[in-house]
Amino acid sequence: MSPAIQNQSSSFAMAIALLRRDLLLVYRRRSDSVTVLVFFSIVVSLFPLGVGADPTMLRLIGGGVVWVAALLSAMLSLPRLFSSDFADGTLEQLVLSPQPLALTVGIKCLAHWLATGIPLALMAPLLGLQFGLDSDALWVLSLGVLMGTPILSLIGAVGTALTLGLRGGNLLVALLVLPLNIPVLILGAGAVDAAQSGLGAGAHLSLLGALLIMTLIGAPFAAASALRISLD
Amino acid sequence: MPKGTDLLQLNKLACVKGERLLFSGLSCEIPSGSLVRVTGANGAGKTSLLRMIAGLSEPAAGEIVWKSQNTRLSRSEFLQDILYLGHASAIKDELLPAENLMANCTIQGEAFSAPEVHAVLEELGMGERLDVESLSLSAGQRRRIALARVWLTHRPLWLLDEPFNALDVKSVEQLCLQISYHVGEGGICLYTTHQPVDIVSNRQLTIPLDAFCQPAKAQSDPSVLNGLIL
Amino acid sequence: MQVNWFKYAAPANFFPLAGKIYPWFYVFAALLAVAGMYIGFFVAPTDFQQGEAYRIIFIHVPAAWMSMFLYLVMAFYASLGFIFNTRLSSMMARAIAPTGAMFTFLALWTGSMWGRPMWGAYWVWDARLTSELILFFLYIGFMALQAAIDDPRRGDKAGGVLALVGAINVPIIYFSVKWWNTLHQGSSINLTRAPSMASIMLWGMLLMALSFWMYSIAVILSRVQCVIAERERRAAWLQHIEPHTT
Amino acid sequence: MHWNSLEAFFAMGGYAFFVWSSLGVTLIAMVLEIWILQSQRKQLKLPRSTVSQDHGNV
Repeated sequence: MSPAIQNQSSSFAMAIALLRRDLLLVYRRRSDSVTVLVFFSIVVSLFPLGVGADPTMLRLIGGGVVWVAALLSAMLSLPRLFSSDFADGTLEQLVLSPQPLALTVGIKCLAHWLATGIPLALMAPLLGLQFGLDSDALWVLSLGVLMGTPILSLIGAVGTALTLGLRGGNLLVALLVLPLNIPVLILGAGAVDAAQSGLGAGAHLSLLGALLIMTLIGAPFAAASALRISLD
Repeated sequence: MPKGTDLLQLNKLACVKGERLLFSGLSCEIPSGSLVRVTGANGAGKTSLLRMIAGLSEPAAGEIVWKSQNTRLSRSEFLQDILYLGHASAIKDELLPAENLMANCTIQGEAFSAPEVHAVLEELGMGERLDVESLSLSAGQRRRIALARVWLTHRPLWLLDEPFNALDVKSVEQLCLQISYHVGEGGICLYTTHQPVDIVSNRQLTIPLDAFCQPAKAQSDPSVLNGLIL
Repeated sequence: MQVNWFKYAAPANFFPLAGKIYPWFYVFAALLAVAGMYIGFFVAPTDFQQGEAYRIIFIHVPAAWMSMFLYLVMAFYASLGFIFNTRLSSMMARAIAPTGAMFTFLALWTGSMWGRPMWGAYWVWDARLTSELILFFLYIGFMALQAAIDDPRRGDKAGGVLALVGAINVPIIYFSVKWWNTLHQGSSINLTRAPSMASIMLWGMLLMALSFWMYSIAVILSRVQCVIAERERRAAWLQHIEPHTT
Repeated sequence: MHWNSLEAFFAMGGYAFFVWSSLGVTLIAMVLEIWILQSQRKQLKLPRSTVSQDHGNV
């Protein structure tokens, strides 16, 4: 057996190495994740300043406000997905990795979700308290954000892959991706609303789950072909 | 080390960038053990050709055959046989040199143990810089981290895009020796460079891209223009 | 006489064909529009409930139909061009986008003009109007992406991916907005129960829809000629300045 | 003929502004689009008339 085969790292090892490197990078660039969370809390606390502090009204708009802020924060952190790799040439090596590109994109989105999605989901209930949401509404809010942010990362991956290297790219990504994230916003905010009005958020969260599965199946392939197009 | 039967065939390759027809009708056979230099003016498509062979960009026409299989069909097998180094050295600023190298190799499908990696880095004169984040390394040092894979890999086909950039004289020598060793063992190396280098090899080839780029012919024969660009 | 239709797939052959037939579609559009407007404004009776204001549906509904229809046709051409690498279909997608965006804008404008007399508000967060607004953003996104990419080949393929992803999302967006609308609004304002559809009104709307369709075909064929000519000019011009080094 | 007089037709049952503005905007949008297209064609020196296309092949 020629030595070339002996050093062959299995597909699993490739995936783990990529995930490990990305999480190591997230750890080394901790300040980026903190800025996303700070942005999230600033945007949320702007609303009471804007619309007034009447508690009943705040309770009504609480879920929607936190969700819109979560959407914008996820949008803010999208460039970290591919743009830094594109700039320093790592993305080319990623595309030349023997493992399927859709899997590579999926792992990048997983790393991005771990770095931004989970912190947003943990932070959301804290900010929900500012709006006087009761405990089960906060629970549904956090669960919704936890399930919604992977969808934002996956659709964001398609957006950033399409606009790699373009001038004014970040603004363009928001223009491309926000309309596609509207169902996530409606279902997420609707879940909190339903939990508050006692209807129970089961329907909304299960639909959000269905949307997550659908996006998990489709988006990596779309992002992979978008990457190939951009690097052509 | 690479087997003696590997053969790289380029059949009537054509490359279009935006609306410009860079080259067309590029055909040649590269048997194992050959050292191929791609020459041409700036913008003649040297980098495009290497990227096209690696599979990063799609040829406007023609095909690339490796071990008698079209590389676009047997993509993952082909990718396990090539080592592509582009202009950018794919180094993450926040990672240590060894971390960068280990991650890049494993992601490319070739895992190496830490001692092997450290040994190669020391050999390339990076010994005392191992615990420093790549951010504070010079361009030449970063280039050496990227090139360290050349000493580690067992892969037969190398595609090196201007590997000698930003390297000092000693590193250039080391790289030339390593390439001639690789080619001597039956490997194939396609490379581009702007500085004169002497790499010892018994089968030297050059691909002069300017010869395959005839704007007049493309212009007079609209079908070429139509088929490829419009 | 067996016509080889595929020869029209090449832009150079399609160019003269488009040039020959697009003026005729302007004529058809004008004739149908006259017939449709005549029925809509002179033959159709006054609606007992909304008075004369309902006549706006003879513009609003055909425009809304066209905006959605053109998006699907654009997505079809864009993904065709992306999958089979046929440049002419990507050029058609480029030509369709502006007309589709215009019809979406018209649907939104006439929708709000109709909303004001009927519900007292220029903008009503009705499910269909909101989905129309989102469709407008999708059109703008498609055109912005293609404008931002200089290399036409990459622009075509990127547009293909975006249009495909967008087309898959349009039903999802529509149903989530519809669900969102019934939850918040309740059924007090219900646009779905259109005014009692006397058959004469239906005819008016169908004629106007056909007229808009003819108009779209004419504009799109004319614009695709511009796209082909512009690309051909750049290609031909660029070849002349090849770097003659050796 | 549904309308008994010209004024009634233009008054459109009191909704003149809404009906005629939406009609007007539609007309303006279409004319504008055609005008932009024709200026593009002029700039690209494409034939405007319906006379047969003897445009030289590429």
